[in-house]
This record gives sequence, C-alpha cells and structure tokens, in this order.
Amino acid sequence: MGVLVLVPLTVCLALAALTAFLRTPALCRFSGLVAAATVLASGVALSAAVLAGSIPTAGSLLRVDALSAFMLGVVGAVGLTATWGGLPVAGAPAHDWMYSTLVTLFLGAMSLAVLADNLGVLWIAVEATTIATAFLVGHNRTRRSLEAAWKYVVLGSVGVAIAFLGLVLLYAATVAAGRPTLSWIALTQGHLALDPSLLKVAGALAVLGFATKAGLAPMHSWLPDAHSQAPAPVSGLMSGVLLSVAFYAILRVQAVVDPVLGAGLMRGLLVAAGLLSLTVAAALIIRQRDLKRMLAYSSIEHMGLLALAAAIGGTLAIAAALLHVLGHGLAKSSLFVVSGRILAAEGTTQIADLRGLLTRRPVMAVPYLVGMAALLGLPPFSLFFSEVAIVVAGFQRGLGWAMAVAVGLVLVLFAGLARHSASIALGPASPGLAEPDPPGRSAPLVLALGSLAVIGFTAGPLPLLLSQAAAVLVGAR
Amino acid sequence: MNTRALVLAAVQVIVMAVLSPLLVGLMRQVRARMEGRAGAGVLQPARDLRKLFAKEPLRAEGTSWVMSVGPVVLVASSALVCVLVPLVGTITFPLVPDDLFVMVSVLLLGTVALALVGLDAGSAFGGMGSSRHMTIAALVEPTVLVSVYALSIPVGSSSLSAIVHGRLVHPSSVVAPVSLLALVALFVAVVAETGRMPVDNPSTHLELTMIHEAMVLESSGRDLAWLELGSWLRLGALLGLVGSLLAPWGIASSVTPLSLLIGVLALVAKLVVLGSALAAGEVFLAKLRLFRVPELLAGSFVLAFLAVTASYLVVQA
Amino acid sequence: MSANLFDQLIGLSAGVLLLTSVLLVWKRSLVAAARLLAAQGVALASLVAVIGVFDHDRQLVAVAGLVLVLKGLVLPWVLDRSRIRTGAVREETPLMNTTAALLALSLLTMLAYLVSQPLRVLAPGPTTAAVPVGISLVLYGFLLLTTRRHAISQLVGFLLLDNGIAAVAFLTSGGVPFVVELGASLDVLLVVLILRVLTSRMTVKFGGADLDDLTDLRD
Amino acid sequence: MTLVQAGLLAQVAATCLALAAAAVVGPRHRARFAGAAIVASGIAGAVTGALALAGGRGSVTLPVSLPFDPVVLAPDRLGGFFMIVAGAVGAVAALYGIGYVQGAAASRTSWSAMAIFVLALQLVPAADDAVSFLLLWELMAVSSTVLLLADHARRAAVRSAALWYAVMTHLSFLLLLLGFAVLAAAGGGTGFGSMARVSSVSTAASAAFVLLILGFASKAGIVPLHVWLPRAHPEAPSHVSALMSAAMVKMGVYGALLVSVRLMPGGPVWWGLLLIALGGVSAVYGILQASVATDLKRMLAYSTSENVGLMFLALGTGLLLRSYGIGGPADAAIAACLLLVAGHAAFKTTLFLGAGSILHATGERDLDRLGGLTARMPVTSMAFGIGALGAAALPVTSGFVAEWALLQSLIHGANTQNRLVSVVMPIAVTVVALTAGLALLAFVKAYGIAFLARPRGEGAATAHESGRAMRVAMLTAAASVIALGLAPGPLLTAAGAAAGLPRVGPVGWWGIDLSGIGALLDPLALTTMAAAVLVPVLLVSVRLARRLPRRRVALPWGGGGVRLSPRMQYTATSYAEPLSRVFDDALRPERDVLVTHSAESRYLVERVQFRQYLDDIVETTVYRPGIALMDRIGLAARRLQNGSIHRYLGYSFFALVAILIVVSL
Repeated sequence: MGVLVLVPLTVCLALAALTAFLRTPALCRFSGLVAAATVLASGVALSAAVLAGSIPTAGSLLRVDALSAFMLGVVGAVGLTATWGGLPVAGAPAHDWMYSTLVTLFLGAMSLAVLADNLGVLWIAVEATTIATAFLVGHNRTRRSLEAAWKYVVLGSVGVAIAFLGLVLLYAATVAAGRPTLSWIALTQGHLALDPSLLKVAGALAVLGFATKAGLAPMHSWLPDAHSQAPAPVSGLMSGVLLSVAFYAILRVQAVVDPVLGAGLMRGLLVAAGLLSLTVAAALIIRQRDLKRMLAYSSIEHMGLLALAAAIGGTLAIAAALLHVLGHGLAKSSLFVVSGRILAAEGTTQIADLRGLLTRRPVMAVPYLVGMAALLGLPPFSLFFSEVAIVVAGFQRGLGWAMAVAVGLVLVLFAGLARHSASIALGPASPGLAEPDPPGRSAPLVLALGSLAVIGFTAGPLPLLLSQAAAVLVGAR
Repeated sequence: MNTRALVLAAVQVIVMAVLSPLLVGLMRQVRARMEGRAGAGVLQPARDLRKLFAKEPLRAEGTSWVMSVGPVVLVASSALVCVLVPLVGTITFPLVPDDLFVMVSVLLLGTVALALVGLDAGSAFGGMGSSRHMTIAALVEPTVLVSVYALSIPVGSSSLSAIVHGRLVHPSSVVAPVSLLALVALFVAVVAETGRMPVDNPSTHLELTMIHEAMVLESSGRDLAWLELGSWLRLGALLGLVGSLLAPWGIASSVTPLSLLIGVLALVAKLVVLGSALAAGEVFLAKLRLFRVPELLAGSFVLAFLAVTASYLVVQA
Repeated sequence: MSANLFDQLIGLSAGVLLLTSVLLVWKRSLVAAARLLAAQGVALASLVAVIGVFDHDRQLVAVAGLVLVLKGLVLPWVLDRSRIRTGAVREETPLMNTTAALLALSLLTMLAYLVSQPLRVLAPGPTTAAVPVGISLVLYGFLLLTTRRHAISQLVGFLLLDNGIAAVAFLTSGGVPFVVELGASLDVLLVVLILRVLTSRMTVKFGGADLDDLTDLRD
Repeated sequence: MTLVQAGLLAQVAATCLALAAAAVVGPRHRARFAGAAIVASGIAGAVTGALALAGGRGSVTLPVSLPFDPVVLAPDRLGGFFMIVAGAVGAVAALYGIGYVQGAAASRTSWSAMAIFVLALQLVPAADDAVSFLLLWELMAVSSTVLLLADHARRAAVRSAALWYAVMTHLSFLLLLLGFAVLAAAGGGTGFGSMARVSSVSTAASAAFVLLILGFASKAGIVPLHVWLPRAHPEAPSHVSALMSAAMVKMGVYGALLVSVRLMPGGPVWWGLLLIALGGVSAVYGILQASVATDLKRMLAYSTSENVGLMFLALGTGLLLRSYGIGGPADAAIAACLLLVAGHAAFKTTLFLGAGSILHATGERDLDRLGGLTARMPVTSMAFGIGALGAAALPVTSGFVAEWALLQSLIHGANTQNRLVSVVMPIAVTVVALTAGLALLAFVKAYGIAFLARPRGEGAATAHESGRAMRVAMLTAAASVIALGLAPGPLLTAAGAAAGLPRVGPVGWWGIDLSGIGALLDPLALTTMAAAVLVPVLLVSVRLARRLPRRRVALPWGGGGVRLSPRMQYTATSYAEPLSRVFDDALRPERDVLVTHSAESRYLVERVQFRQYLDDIVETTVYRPGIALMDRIGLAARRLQNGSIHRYLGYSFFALVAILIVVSL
C-alpha cells in the first residue's frame, strides 16, 4: 500500500527530471499528461484501498485517508482535463521543456499537499506550488504576464508565510502540551491538551494564510491577474485544483482547531470570508470585460461557497463541498481550456470582441456554454446538487441568514455570467469563417463535462467515498 | 326539464318577440310627440321588420360568414336572455339556473356577435362602432354584476327569479336604500348596454356619433332585420328585468292561464311605464362625449359597490 | 551556561533583531538594507545557537549554522546582487513617509505584545518573553511590503517577515521539526531567487523596478 | 411494479426514444420521429397522471451522490391532475411541432430540449421531495431556455428575451430553494412528508410560505414578477409558447397549491389575502396590457398572466374562507382554481397554436398588419375563434364554466358575518368582472382584427392554411375547449379528488354542482335551450333564404358606397385606443403625432402620423432602474482591483491586523 502512496510523487518527480534534462519533444509534449494520468490512477486506486478499509501510509509524513484519496483523484481528474485539453495542436510546436517540467512539478506538489499527514509538509507543498507556478504564470514573457507573476509570487508567498507563522504557533502549542508534533492525525486523535487562547491565534493565522492561496477575499487579489495571464491549461490547473488544495488545507486546520475551541471562531472567519468573496466576485463580474478574468472571479465565487460550506460543517455540507470541489474543478478547467482555444482562434479574450461564437465556432461555443451551465449550477451537472445541499445544510445548521445573503449574491452572479456568456456565444455570425477544428480535440472536454453531468447521480462508490471523506473531518470534530 | 318551466319560457319568448318592436315603437312615438313631431306610429318598427325581411340582403366585398351568422347569434342570444330572465313568471329550470352570470354571459355572446359584424366589412365606421361598443361593454360589466350582486345579498342567491321572488315576499326590501342604489346603478348599466341616450343616440344619422348604428351600417335585408330584432329584444328583456326588480308585483309564480295572463299584463304595464319614462328622459338629455361615458359608468359602478358594502352593514346591523 | 547569561544573550539578540528591523523601516537606503538584513541574519543565527547550546541540542546548533549561511550570507548577497542589477540605491518615495511609518511601528509592536500574550502566560521564560519581537518583525515586514514602491524594498520586506517567523519558531519551540525547517528555508530561498529573476526581467522590460509600473492588469 | 411506476418509467423511456431520434434521424424525418416519441411520452404522462389521480400509488427513487434524504418521484392525486394537464398539452404541442418547426427550431438541440422539457413538465408534479422537485424544476427551466434560444442568430429580441427569462427563472428557483430549505430545517427533512409536519402557524412556515409563493409567482407570471413572460412567449417557437403558457406556467399554480393545500394547510389569514392581492393585481394589469397590445403573441402572454392571476385569486379566496371555517364556498373556490387551470390550458394551447399558424403562414405577429384570414385559413380561424371564446369566458367553453364557478364561490363566500371577508369578496367580484369585460374586448380585437375584414399587409394577403399535423393539433385543442365547456362534470370530479374537496361533484348531463353553496350549472342543458330558441330563427332564415338563394356582392357602404383601401380600416391600435385613453394613468402610453403641413399653407395638412409605444410600466419603473443601479455598482467596484500591488497587499495586511486584534481580544 505504502508504495501506492509514493507512486504519484515519484512519477511526477522522475518525469520532471527527465523532461528537464532530456528535453525530448515527446517528453515535453506528454509529461504533464502522463503525470496527471498517473495521479488520477493512483487516486482511484487509493480510493479503492481506503474504501476497502485500509489506511495507506508512507513513513510518518504521508498518510492517505478517504479525504486525501478523494482529493488526489480530483487533482488527477482536473489535471488530466487541463493537460490533455491543453495539448498543442498536432503539428504545432510542443511546449518548451521548462513549461512541461513545471507543470509536472506543479502536479507533484499538489499531490504531496493532499497526501501529507504532517501539516508542515502540507505547507511546504503549498508553497512549492507557488514556486512551480511562478514561471508558468510568467510564461508568456510579456509585460503583463511578468506583472502577474510578480503579484502572484509576492502576495502568494507572503500569505503562505502567514500560514507558516500559524503552524509555528500551533507547534508551540503542542510543545507546551508536551507532545511536539505537526502530524494531523496526532493533532486530531491524540487528545492533546492544546492551549485554547494560543490555538486561537494559530488557527486564525493558518486559515488566513491558506485562504490567500485559496483565493478567498480579501486575499484574492492575485487570482484574477494570474489566471488571466497564465497559459490556459495552467489557469485551469490553478483555478481547478490549486485553490481547492489550499481549501483542503483550511479544512484540515479547521478539523484541528474546532474540537478545542468549538466551531465559533472558524465559522466566523469562514462565513466572513465566504460572503466577502461572493460580494467581490459579484461586484466585479457585473461589468467584466475579459473572459479569463471573468472565469477567475467565478472561481472566487465558488471558493466563497466552499468557505460557507466549511463554515456550516456537518456531513451533508462537507460532502457537498467535496463534490463541489470536483465539479468546479472539472467545469472550470474545461472552461479555461476552451478560453485558451478561443484566444488562439480569435486572438483576444475581450468579451466585447467575441460575438456569435455559437454560429461561427460551435466546437468552442458549445463546450463553453455547457461548462458555463455547469458552473452556474444548473442540472444535471453535479454543482446543482452540491449547491442545493449547501443551502439546505446551511439552514439546518443555523446559518440561514448567511445562506439568504449568499443566494442573493449568487443571483447577481448568475445574471452577470449569463449576460456575458450570451453576448459571447449568441448572435449572428459575423463574417470570419471558422477553420475546421482538428478532430479529437474535444475528447477531453466531452469526457470532463460528460462525467460532470453524471457524477451528481452516481449510485456507485462515489457517494460512499464522499461520506467517508466527510466523516474524516466531521468525525474529527 | 319540467314542463311548467318550458311553458313559461315559451310564453316569455313569444311575448317579448311581440312586445319588443311595439316597445321600441312606443318609445320613438313618445319622443316624437314630446319633440313636437307627429311620429310614425307605434307599429312602425314592426313594419320595418317586415320590410327588411322581404328585402334582399347584400353582401359587402370581402366579408365573411360572420356577416350572416352574427345576426342570428345575436337574436338567439337575446331570445335566450328572454328565457332566462324572470319577466312573466319566476319558475326556473332545475339544471340551468337563471343565474345572473349565465344571463350576463349569454348577453355578452350577443354583444360579441354584434361587434364582429361591425368589424367584418372592414369599413372605418364599422370598426369605430365596434371598438366603442366593446369598450363600453367592458366597462359596463362590473356595474351589472356588482349591482345584481347587491340585490342578491338579501336572498343569498344569485338566481334572478329567487331575487325577484324574494322581493315579492318582502316588499319592504324594494324601497330599502340598498336596493334603490343598486337599481339606479343597474338602470344606468342597462341604458349603456342597450345604447340609449346619453351613451349612444339611437336615432342619430351622423356617423361619427354612432355606436350601434355604425356597426349595422353594412348589413341589409334579413341580416339587418335580425340585428334590429335582436337588439330590441335585449332592450325589452333588460327593461323587463329592471321592471320586475323594481316592481315585482303581478309576476306569476305558478303556471295557470290566469296567473300567466296577469304576469303578461303586468309585464306590459311595466314596459310601457319604463319605456316612456326612458324615452321622456332621452328628450332632455344630450349625448355624452364618448370619453365622458366612462365617468358615468364609474359613477354607476360606485353606486353599485356602495350598495354591496351597505347591504353587508345592514345585514350585520 | 547559566540561566542568567542565557537570559541576557537571548535579550541581546532579540534586541538586535528589533533594532535592525526598526532601522530597516527607518532608513530608505537599499544599500544599507542589505547590510542590515545580514546583521539581522547573524543575530537570528546567534539566537538559535544560544538556544541550542542552552538546551544541549546539537541539531539546533546545526540549524543555527544553516541559518547563518542562509539568512546571514546568501540571501543578503542575492538581494544586493539584484539591487545592483536594477541600479537602484534608495527607496525614493515610499507611500508612507518615515514618521508615519515609525508611528505605525509602535502600534504594531503593541499589537504584537497583545497577540503573544497567551504564549507568555502559557510558558513563562526568557524565550517566550522575546516572542513579541518575532511577531513585530513579521508585522514590520508586512508594513514594508505594503508601503514601499521599489521591488527591492519589497524583497527586503519579505525577508524581514520571514526572519520574524523564524524567530518566533525558534523562540517558542526551538524550531519546527527539522524536515519542515529545511523545506521552509528552501522554499524561502527559491522564492527569493524567483523574485530576483523577475526583478531582473522587470528591469529589462520596464527599465526599472518601480512597482507603480505594474498596473496594466486591472478591472 | 405498480402501474404508476410503469407510467413514470414509460415517460422516461419515451423521452430517451425521442432523444435518440433527435440525435440519429436525419433532418428530413427528424421532426416526425422525435415528435411522435414526445407525443407518446406526453400521453404516457397524462395516463400516469390519471392513474395517480384515481388513487394509484407508486414511486421511483433517483440515485444521487450526496447524503440527502431519499430523492423520490411519487405523484399524489393533486400531482396527478397537473400531470394530466402537462401531458396533454405536451402531446398536442409536440404533434403541432412536427408540422411547425423549421430552420433552427428543427435542429437536434431543439428537439432534444423539447423532449426533456415535456418530461420535466410531467414529472415536476410527481416529485415527492424538495430535491427532486428542484431538480426537475431546473431541468424544465434549462430546456425551455434552450428552446427559447432556437432563433437567437436571427433576432436580437430572442437574445434579450432569453436573458430576461433565464434570470427571472433563476430568481424563482433560488426563492424556492430558500423556501424549501427553511421548511426542511423546520421539518427535519427534505421529503414533503416531513415538511408537512411543520406547524402552519410558525414563523418558519410563514417565511417559507412567502419565499415559495414568490418563487412560484415568478414562474407563473404574476405581476410584478411577470416581466419575462411578455418577452419569452412571443419570441419562442409557437408550440413552445403553448407549452410554456399552458403547462409550464401552471407549475407555478401547482406549487402554490402544493404549499398551501398539501404542505401547510390552515395557515394564517394573511396568506389568503396575499394570494388574493397578487392574483387580483396581475389579473387586472395583465388583461389591461393584453387589451392594448398589438403583437398577437405578446397579447396572449399578457392574457396568460391575467388568467394565472385569477387562479391565484381563486386559491387565495379558498384559503381565506377556509381560515374562517367557511367550508362550502372555500371548496368551490379551490375547485374553480383547478377548473381555471384545465380550462386555461385548453384554450391557451389553442390560441398559441393558432397564433403559430398565423406566424407560419404570414410571417407576421403584428395584428396591425394582419386581417382577412378567415377566407384563407378557415381551420385556423375556427380553432382560434373557439379559443378566443374560451379566453373571453363566453358560454359554452371551459373558460366560462371556470369563471362561473369562481364568481359563485365569491358571492356565496361573502354571505357571512365576517367583516374582512365581506369587504374582500366584493372587491374580488369587481376584479373578476372587470377582467372578464376587458378580456372580451381583447379577444374580440384579436379575432376581429386578425381574421375579419381585409388584409393589412402582404403577408396576410398571401396567407395559406397550415399543414395536417398542425391542423389536427389545433382542432384537438379547440375540441377540448368545447368539451370541457359542455361537459365539465368529470373535470370537476377530478378537481375534487385532486384537492380533496368533498362538496363538489357532477350533476345532470355532466353538469357541475357546487353543492357546498347550492349552485349548479349544466352547460349541455343550456346549449339545448339555446338550440331550442335558435330553431325558429333558423326556420325563418331558411325560408327567406329559399326565396332569395344567393346574396349579391356589392360595394361596402362606408357611409356612401366606396372602394375601401385596407389602410382605412380600424387597426388593433385604433381598436384599443378608447380603452387606452380610459386607462391612461395605468398604462402611460407614449403617443406622438407628426403633422406635416403642406408647403403652400400651414392650414393644409399633408399627412398626419400617429405612433403609440406601450411599455410595461412595471419593467420601466422597477426593473430598469434596478439594473442601472447594479451597473453603476459594477463600475464603481472596478476600483477595488486597480492593479496596484500595494493596495492588494494592503487588503491582506488589513485582514491580518484585524484578525490579530479579534483573536487577541
């Protein structure tokens, strides 16, 4: 079992190293894809193992429970969508070696983050994602991408540094309790007598720090810039999973803090962050001018919803949050892939310059519309269920007022997104004929959006995995 | 379907078919005399009818079946109203309530037929008449319903014969303020519905002021005859209704030759009185501008509504 | 080593940390900034060493060496190199003038004391008594980041912040587990290197490292 | 497996068949196959509904991946009633669509969406818990939006209509979500069973009631949430408009019934008053707008919002009277509500299908350019005429019976000692009466202007009767209008069963008997009586006709025989002009009159041009300002992200300091 835990990490590292040193076109082309596939495969395998009742571990640092397995699967699935959809057109020059290396490392770092049992390692992995993606954001070497990269690195690493301060204080608390450790399982199951007032500071700082990476307002500012400047697949990866991985970190910290302090503190922080994120996203989407920035703000929206779900707590809400993570990851990565193709084909992502895509470029507009429908939480896509579940659970657990506010903001967001999407996709075909899209390019999108449409209904192992993953956290409460 | 009701219905229809031309003739005659003219005599409308029936109906270009079906519908609906309204007697069919709403909607069926006839030829005047006619009809309906509703409250039923019978039993309720208010309202409504002064001038020949006349401009021969007869029947039936509400006495509550005879005579009397009163009133009235008519109707509606609310206060007091 | 001496040494190095960081906020010269950071690194290393020696913790002494190399030498050197590349000598016009900044420092220091209250009641002792210093370093660093226009001064701010966290770590618990410590320092190093690369690219593209030029991306 | 289960599955199967047909079959035969499959699913739906209404039980559980309470489809009697309506309308509309669709509306997407739309419509009333209800509700919304978008490439109006529709329908969804969430929290579960346990007098119940009613009202096109309706109905393909207006809007009514009769019976008095107020306002407002509208389908849309208003008013009356224990009239009122539902479904389908044929044949929706279609489109003309009779509530149509029942319940409900009731009822009567009167005008206008007189435009002049599928569909719908009007007895029985009303039932020859208030009506008897008085008239006519067999065609007598040019006729605008003057304050039309004087003398007028714009004042006074405000906020908010990294760091720093202060206090 332990081997299985190491597989994704080793494969990613190996691929990255090979790509970096050999730099053969094949490697540059496929390393990211292979890495993602491996992560997905091992995620599935680990989920199976966990459902079979075993808890694979490797050393004292890596430990796989249902939550980790699920998150690894998400990383893999979204990674697969992004990398596969991001493959350059056959014949076009492959990505350069650096790009592929960094993408592979990025995937590895995220896998490490979700596999780590030690919060310190988790933190290192999250910080490593910043490092891996810094040059990816700046990959285009334009003025704007440089600016985006700078903002991303500074804001990101400062935020994460705050998280590290939080972890340090947490460690100090354990030291004071006589059992110095940062192992999550020990922290949650070890019955340590942690000092509440210190844990309060520690938890608040840790959440604040990881919230930066998760793109929760008011620490979200790096997000639109980075997402709009990074190459489309990278934007997809960042918005699809990076944010969720950071959110996963928050969940873990919350699970440590809540049993000691009660749900009050975290709830307050997360509700505030969630509603603020929704507000910011709503306000800035109304008059948004750029497609990719619009998608970025919608990511902030969904992170806000996740924060609310975490604040609510309870099996239903947490399971919904996890399903939401998966759904949002798939939808958002597909949308970013599409936006990349639109950019390639139209030469712009300015909403005002994109007209009548549905008649001109159906191969792009149809997946765009479908993905947007999924993102807006329309059935049959799984986000519908997760959003309904979040609201219902919110009322059941006494956060009704927050839900009411959130729903109002969601309506504004819906109006804004629908308005922009309509102006992009609908309307007459202005002259400017579409060149036929090479076949097979829509395969990843079809796969992602198709599975998005069914995972809401599956009676298979997914519900079990979700409820077990939720139980990992809720049980820890 | 009991036979007594059938007999009564037949009597009412026949009587009204005979009476209504005479009633119109009477009203014209009264008017003429009061205006110092000799007048054409009470029988003139009947003669007109005979003449029209004998004449060949013309069909204007581009008209449709409506031109020939509409008049029949109108006259049929008016006749049906004559069946439903308690004029001679108050015996009703078990399954078809001589219900206020049924009565009104049958009436409106005729109204619609007339309006469509007006539109069919596509002449400007026809359209104008039809539009004004429908506007007024639309505004009259609330008054009619609410006023009869007011009258229905004391007896707790919307059946007209029940109402009339109730007033027969309690004569005091006739002069009750409530019922007076309601009756005034109803009367105004009837005037508007049947196109009398001051809402419409039945004897005008200036197209721009026409409402009813404008709609029948394109009809001729028997079509015109049916239209005229139909609208006369309405007038008669509605006046008769007002009459039986205002003075229920003499109305037959059983079907014996004698009671029927009394009922008919009473009806004639009521119609004569009301008709001449109406005609006399028209002499002293000028036609309202069309856009002042809504004020009149609004006024009558308010009366009816007051009647309703007042009657509840009375009931509760 | 006697507890008394230990107290004094801890106090001394903490004082140096605080002093250097106040100077960092005070002086706008970027040349000086590098030196001050180096001094601060040394102070931090000595702090770690002292704790290590007092606790007879070899590993911690080794860490002290690491800290000395990294924070005392490498990072300041990298910083200075990139400053030279940008050719900047001093932070011309910070968003917040020095007086205001210094006043803000005092407030932040009070906040730091407030925050570290629980620690000091939890485990009273010379090290925990010095924790507020670490936290104020963090806050100062953040202040620098928010108020300085030049890329290099932001780098300075980031390093200051990082030193603060390290200080807190060592003061509270003799450092986080070694692996974590290693990874953390590595991350910091990499971040700084990345920022350096970006700075040099900026100087190529913008002909300067003034962050006010970075306002193309906006809504 | 029970019959109901089988029925539910059959619908799904038929829908899958339709989807397959839409996907596989080529454009030439697609419509025929997909349409047929949808007709099948519609029939299956109606049958299932009938079974459920007759008391049949059976449930299908959907597998979902979240730990909800079981997500179940299990129609009860009330649901069955609405399933019948939805299924029947769906079948007719699909049949019509076979002949109607062309261009974009015939695409794979449109047919698939149609199939799903019909399925969702049939299954919404079958939902037995909030989650499945919301799921199907949204499926309904999504598929109808797709259908609405069919023609997006050619007409900008379609795009804006779709946007309005999407947003308003999502508003309705979110309100429902909140309402159900409140109930689920109070009742301890998302199943309707556990929700029904919530006490109707609790605050939670009232909050849920308001939220849910508003949500359903905005789906039902109740003023002031109706703004999507007059945009979406005209722009959608006509068979879709029919589905939307005759079936989808009814789901709003179903929801209202579900909330107030099944989930939370016996709520406080003001619930009924709220419904009456909503219903009354939208009845009057809707019919006013309808009677002055000149776009045929827009006018039909407004009349929908009028009819739904009447349904809400009826339901509200029922609730109000029940809350005072006035049982008989209450039953009559609720029965009237259901009669209105069925009746409106029948005649509004007919009307929209008729309008569709006109559009199909003339390419015109604007009444001012139509005319003289009776000669060219006899079948359409007949069907539309019957539908118009129904919409005008004239005997003997479904509309007449329903409004008769409503007025009866109102009048008898008022016979009480209760002051509130005796004040509300007369007002309600007035509203209904005024509505009926205006509806009369509106539909005389619609029929007279569209079908009589001379063509006012080329399209109308060259019109042709529509194909067989369309004709059959229209005639079926029209026949149902008459049937429901002539023999409403069975329908009333069904309504009584659906809403559990003991005091209503059939009488005589399929007549209806509101025994709770001792009012009964047998349309067939009335018809026979009419026939009886018609006989002599016809005899006379025939005798005269035998003497003068054929009528001579002559010039019209426009006050002197003239050759009328079509431009001399009254148009829809001029027909409604007196009315729009009367209700000037309520409608606020914009008129401008351009007078061009002749060059020689300004006393001679070359020509006069009269234009009249009628906007929806609710939209212009409530919604547009709101949208403008949001836009302003959006513009202002851009300053938050002005690109300065210092500001961004400042946000984080502020957050850090704030949190530190909070936790250390």
